[in-house]
Amino acid sequence: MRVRTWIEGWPVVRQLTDGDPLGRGAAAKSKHSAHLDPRTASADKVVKSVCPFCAVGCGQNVYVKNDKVVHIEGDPDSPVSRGRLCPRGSSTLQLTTGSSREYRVLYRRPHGTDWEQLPLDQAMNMIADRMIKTRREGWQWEVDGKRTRRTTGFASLGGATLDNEENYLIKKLFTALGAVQIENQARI
Amino acid sequence: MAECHPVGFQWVMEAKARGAKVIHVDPRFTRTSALADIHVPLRAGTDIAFLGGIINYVLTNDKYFREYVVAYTNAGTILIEDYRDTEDLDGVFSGLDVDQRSYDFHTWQYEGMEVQAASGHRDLEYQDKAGGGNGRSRRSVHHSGRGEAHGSGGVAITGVPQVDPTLQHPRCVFQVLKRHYARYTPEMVSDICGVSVDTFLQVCKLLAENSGRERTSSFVYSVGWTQHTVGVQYIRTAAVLQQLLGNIGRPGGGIMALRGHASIQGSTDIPTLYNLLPGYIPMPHAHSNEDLDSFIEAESPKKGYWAQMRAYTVSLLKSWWGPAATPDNDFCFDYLPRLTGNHSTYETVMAQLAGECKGYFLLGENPAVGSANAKMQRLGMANLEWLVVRDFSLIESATWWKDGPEIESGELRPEDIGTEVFFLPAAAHTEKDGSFTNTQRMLQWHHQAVEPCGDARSDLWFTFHLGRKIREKLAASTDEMDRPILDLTWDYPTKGSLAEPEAEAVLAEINGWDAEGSPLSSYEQLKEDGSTACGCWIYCGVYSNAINQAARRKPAAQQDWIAKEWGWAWPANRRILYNRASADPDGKPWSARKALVWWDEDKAKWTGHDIPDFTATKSPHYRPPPGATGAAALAGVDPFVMQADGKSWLFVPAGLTDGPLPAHYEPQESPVPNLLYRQQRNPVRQITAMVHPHDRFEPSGGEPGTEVFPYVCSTYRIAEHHTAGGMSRFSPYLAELAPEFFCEVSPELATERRLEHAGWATIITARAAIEARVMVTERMTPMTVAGKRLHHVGLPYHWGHSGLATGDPANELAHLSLDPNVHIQEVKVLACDIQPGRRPRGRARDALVEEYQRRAGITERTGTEV
Amino acid sequence: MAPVDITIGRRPSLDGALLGDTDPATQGGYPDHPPRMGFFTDTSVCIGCKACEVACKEWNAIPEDGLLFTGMSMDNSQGLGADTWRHVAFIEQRKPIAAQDPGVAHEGVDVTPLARQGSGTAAGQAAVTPTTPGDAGEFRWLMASDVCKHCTHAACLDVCPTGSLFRTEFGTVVVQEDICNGCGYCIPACPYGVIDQREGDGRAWKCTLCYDRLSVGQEPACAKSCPTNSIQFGPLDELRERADARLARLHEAGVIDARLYGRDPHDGVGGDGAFFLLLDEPEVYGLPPDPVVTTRDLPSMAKHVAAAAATLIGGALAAFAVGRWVS
Amino acid sequence: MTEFQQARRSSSDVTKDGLRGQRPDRDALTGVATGKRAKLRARQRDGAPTVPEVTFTSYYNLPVINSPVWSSPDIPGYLFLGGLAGAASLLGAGAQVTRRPALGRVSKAGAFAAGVLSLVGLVHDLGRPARFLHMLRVFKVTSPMSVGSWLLSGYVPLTGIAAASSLSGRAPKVGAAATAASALLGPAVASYTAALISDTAVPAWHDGYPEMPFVFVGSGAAAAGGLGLLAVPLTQSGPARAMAVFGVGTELASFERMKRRIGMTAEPYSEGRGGAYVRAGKVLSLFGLAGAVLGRGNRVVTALSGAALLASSAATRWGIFHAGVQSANDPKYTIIPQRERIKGRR
Repeated sequence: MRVRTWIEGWPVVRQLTDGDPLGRGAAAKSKHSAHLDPRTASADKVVKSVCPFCAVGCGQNVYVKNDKVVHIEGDPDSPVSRGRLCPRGSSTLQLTTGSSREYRVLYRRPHGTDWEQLPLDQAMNMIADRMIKTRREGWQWEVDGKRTRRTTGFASLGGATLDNEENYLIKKLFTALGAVQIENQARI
Repeated sequence: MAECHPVGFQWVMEAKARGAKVIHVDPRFTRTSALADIHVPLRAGTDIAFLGGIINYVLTNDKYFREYVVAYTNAGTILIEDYRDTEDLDGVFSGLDVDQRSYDFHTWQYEGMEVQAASGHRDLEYQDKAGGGNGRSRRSVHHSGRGEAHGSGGVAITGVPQVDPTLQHPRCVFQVLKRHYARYTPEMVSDICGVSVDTFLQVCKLLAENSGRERTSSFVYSVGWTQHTVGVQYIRTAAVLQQLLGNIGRPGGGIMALRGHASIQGSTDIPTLYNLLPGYIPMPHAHSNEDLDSFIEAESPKKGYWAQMRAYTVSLLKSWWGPAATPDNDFCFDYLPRLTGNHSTYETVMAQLAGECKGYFLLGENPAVGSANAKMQRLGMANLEWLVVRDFSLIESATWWKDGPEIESGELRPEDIGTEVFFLPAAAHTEKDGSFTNTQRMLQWHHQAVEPCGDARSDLWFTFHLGRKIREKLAASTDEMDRPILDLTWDYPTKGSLAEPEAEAVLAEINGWDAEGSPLSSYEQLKEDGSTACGCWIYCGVYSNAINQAARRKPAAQQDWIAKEWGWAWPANRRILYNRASADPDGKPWSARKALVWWDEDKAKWTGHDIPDFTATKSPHYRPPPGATGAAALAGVDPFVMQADGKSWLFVPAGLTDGPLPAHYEPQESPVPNLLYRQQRNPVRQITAMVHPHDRFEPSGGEPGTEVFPYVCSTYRIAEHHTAGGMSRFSPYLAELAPEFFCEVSPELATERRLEHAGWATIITARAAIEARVMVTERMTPMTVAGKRLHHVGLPYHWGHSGLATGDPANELAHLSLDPNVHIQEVKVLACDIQPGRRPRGRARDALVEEYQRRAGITERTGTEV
Repeated sequence: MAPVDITIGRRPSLDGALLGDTDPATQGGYPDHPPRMGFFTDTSVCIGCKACEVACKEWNAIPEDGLLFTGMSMDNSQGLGADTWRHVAFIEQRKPIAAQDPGVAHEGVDVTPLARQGSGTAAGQAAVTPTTPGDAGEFRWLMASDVCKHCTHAACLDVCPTGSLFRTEFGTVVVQEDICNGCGYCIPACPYGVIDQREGDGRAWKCTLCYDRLSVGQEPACAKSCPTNSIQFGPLDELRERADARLARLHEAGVIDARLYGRDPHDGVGGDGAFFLLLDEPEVYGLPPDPVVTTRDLPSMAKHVAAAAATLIGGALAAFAVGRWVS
Repeated sequence: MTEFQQARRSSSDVTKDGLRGQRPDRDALTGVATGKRAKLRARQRDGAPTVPEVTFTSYYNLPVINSPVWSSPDIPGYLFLGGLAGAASLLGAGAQVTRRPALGRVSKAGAFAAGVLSLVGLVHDLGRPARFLHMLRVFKVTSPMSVGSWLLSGYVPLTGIAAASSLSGRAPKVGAAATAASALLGPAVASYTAALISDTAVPAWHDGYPEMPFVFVGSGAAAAGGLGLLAVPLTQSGPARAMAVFGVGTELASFERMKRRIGMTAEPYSEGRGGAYVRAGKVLSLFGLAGAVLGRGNRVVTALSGAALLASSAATRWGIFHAGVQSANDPKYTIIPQRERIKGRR
């Protein structure tokens, strides 16, 4: 039975039986080609998204399979982009899943010459401690006799690549801590 | 646009397919030029002269849209007698205080009225209104600039303006404008900009022909206009022109900013900016005993939608401090830290160098490559106690202590750098929920697709949990200093194994709710009494009916071209701002082929394709009763509802730090003298705070030493990369498309300096020397400026020492002379020299720069003149 | 075992197997097949953004193709190959498009000695990004996205000894990665220089016209990304009609240089499944001006081989005939 | 304003009822809609579009076609050994018929060894050698390599049987049948490789396709004759000597004819590495020919001339191989002949 299947499947035989005597088409089709499964079709779900590069705001469809992003391409429904993406937008899969991404917290101690690893929670605690300390050191109740109620001990830069919700929390938290030097790319 | 916003450019092509003519004005011939009908290469830094020339053409040839100008602009408004124009004072306006490098705008007022600064600047008048204050505090307010506050308009006027509808009064804005631009003749434009008179007139004709009642033209700009010491005035010049041509608020009109980051608009609306609170409410300045009432009194106008500023501010304070914010404690207004001048990112660098600022967060930003004078950025970071970098990859701003240019040169050793560096991997947009606000003010929600891997977390997670930890650590504190953080509402629901905060809960807070906790649907519902909370008043409505409006995705094919049901645009989902102006004063479309919104007499309301940016039931014939305030104070013919007079402003009586009308000034560094005025540069450009040994300026405009830096260089982007490269140089598919830093020069310049195509060149300014591969191309064209040959050196700025595609950052060359309104650096024009071959290594690199400084006779005073 | 069916009626005609206008899918043994699909790349609206290059690589997971600054205008990928299936060419020329005002002025410099063969000068030998000589003040920047042509008569497919290259039901030509043994024959056979061997992998690779996507009714990744619709995907018949109309419109508008390339079903390869609207001679873009499928000459080659074999036999017979005298 | 321009003025309206006339054309017309230069172009629009004549140009002087990835010595060796084997099979069969056992042994063993080695070369050159058997997946008449693979898969075992029988003296009937069969296939083996390289877009190879099989069989005959002269005693090497003379003559004549006919695409056969090999092959073959003819009575001279002929055949194949690569790498060999062809059709 197997031999027969094998022989019938042999493209040379198929050349004779399948109407492709020159062996350039149907007869030469391989198993792989017969069972192509594009990941846009086989994805478990398609998640609606927005391109993270520039501010045009092109729509993206994010294809997910087995809890992994397997492909990202333009969302044809978008009135902004009509499914199209530029080279940067087209590289979003590589941006989000590529090998250049770091997934570990890295720490460089003062005067250190290389990175060390640090557990995330420990890093968060260390950062919180430093913020409290620096904030206090740079605290100014008054400047030139006028109430300022602020700290100039720490600053932040960034936000143009972040979500509105993230910017909101950053501004809210840092302002409540008395920081004024909160800036982002919009100024640059 | 085809370079940096290719997908947006499809609409330019669409317009072209319908017969639009595309004019591209840019020093270099780009991908956009390749498809434009006319490419006009002009000298970098001369756009005001070019646009001013068109204004002059429009005025002298009566090409303006008279009905529009008379009805909707302040053209007829009469100015006080004290006003002196650049015509009278050879390049400066009245009110210039040379010692303080600032203008007093009291002489720029309307006759018989008191005009207050636009929202960002009203504090300047605090002394006048709330009493007290001294010169010093006033200066600090002034220097803070805060031009972003114009993002939502806003101005305060009291009294009734005197208007001459015939536009004949010698002191009316129209006549002042005419006189101001009279000297911007085609010949003068040609001399300054290096554009032939023919080409210039062709542009004038095309633009004028394609504007008016039946036709509209649109302007598109990017940072090519903003990154100048007169950046705000560049855009102002375009605004003046578009008002004259009747191209604002109408379909096919407008001035479009193409912004470079996914949510850079959002990060201005909900600002991670020092001088703003959400919704363009200004951050308060330090004054004696200032309370909420005097803040509102000083900042808020009485007419237009900004009149409700108290409601917006109180609602914001309620959303931040919740129950702790009560009428008795001024809704915790005192919890807001106070400004004492300019605290912009470049001042922060100076504060780092001075040892005042010791901690620094970099949240998806790469200043070691992307900010002006990148070396100063790195030296600032090297003087910190701690630095937190959150990004996808190990960008230059995370690794400068290890392999940065100063390490390479031996100027710094890692062992000597005390900065403690935390690198925290960030989550991608596919790994978190949230909204981006695009360049059209439209919020679009992106849904989380997967959980982030490893230690990668969203910035929402980072900020929330950081705040949570700080609050825990300070929980026992009774220190008054800690009240704001302990009283803060900080109890967002979280989800999943990572305890990710619910982004939609944050969006709901931004949107706001009433006393019962129900989502609000419009900022008109906001109250002054503390019964409503709203995190950003202009975003109010994005969560109306508890529905995430930003997540709406009705396919484009199932709705009209306005696509109102895709995402949500502020304010109130209006897609074209001030669209009342698309109809004539009677409420009828100016033209049957330019109908956007119009007054429906039968239904007695405004209707149309877009959501009217106007009170829906206010008839065109409505006239405000005396003493009316707020929106009711605007008439049915006042389309510019955020303005206190409902008019668009050809002349800006208050709100800009550097003049009521745009005037051409040469850049901070220019080989060319100002041909229009004796005043070489913007007299109030922001410079003094930045004088530093690593930030020397070059001589300009024929001063001795100018010839040492004979070329103009300009930094820009190309299609293959994204900004400072953190999101593109680490991707192989993008890196291979533009693998190395290169400079673009004309064949003429290559011959003059013996530059070899595909070889190396060294570019030198008073700050730095960098090397680049050479692209000799006819796309770079020499120009004749003031009778002399002038060459540009084109510098895409994407590269740094990390990633797959590497090269020197062009921003090493830049200085820190800033626009006084918004503190943006002038990286679009610098004067430089270029020499064949690679740059020296190690200490010799600095020696080369010092040699140039010596030859040009540069001191700490050079270039700092008013 | 079922009887082997070699019914003549199911066989496609052998006429047109090697040349001429024909329906390749029928030739390939698909009696009922969808319409032939292809690309029409209209270079007159290409903005050279390279979205197609990146989208193609993302979808097909193609390796990076080298980090080299070439000096060839904005082209750093140089051409099609195993790791570049869409390639955007950039050509700077002293030629007008039509009435465009390019604004450049290089009156003082004669570029002819700088660029000896015009745009054909190797970038490394040129003193300027190679420019086609012409009038001072004229300038245009051509950009064009090149791709596999999916020829009606595809030499790569004809010469492939393993059947790795095959004709799909859409009339496209695809390499099957599970079959290719890297013999390399297809590579010099292609008259366009499209297919190539991947280093470290050994197999030959090229554009599949996203066969996998087509099979579920999706358009190819490059066409989907293209911001300005320069890359158009669809049934070839429709594309040809559209291209003809477009050409007429451009000619009417004074773009006299516009021409279609690969559109003609009677050309040397029987017409391309992926054809182009160009604004200059094909070779300016790196395309052969008159490509011919090499197997067009195969019958003649076979005859010559047979004659030579016969000659050899004759020679051998003669050798033995005279052999007894010459030893 | 020209009529055309008027027609091109924006026709898209935003009316109260919505957009109207928004797509007069599918795509934008680029570079046509301005005023200043429209007249200049309008003149050129009269009459049918004309395309100006061009001189040779290319895309940055990059090759149009991709160069063969075949490597040396695998593929030139394969060409050489295939020719040697095919012609040697004929000598072997002739030797069998004319009872020249020494010539038979050498030729049959030579054919087998060359056949096997040529297969080794072919397989070694594959990007995925483990997939050699895929060659027999289909039988494609349009692919000389497919036909050749099937041919070699029949031919090489036959030469093996013939050689084994001849060397061992066993199973003479089977050996004779195998000898006859391999002699029938031999000429095809010696000549198909010409079609193999000619059936490409490589200008120097493709353009030479009519003469290439003759060059190849000539070269093969010279090599097989050379092998006989090298390894067979004088008494039995007569046919080999004649074969060598025939081979050299055929090869040189065909080669000359080819070069003269194809014109500029023949340049690589005289230039660079390819040219050097071809010249070496020519010198060696003339040397071999002289030795074969003049050194008839001398075993040493005969052997030397045999070796020279073998070397000349190899050198010629190496030369043809490299010349092909050279012609592929220079765009002018692709573009200029095609341009000429277009001109000829006008």
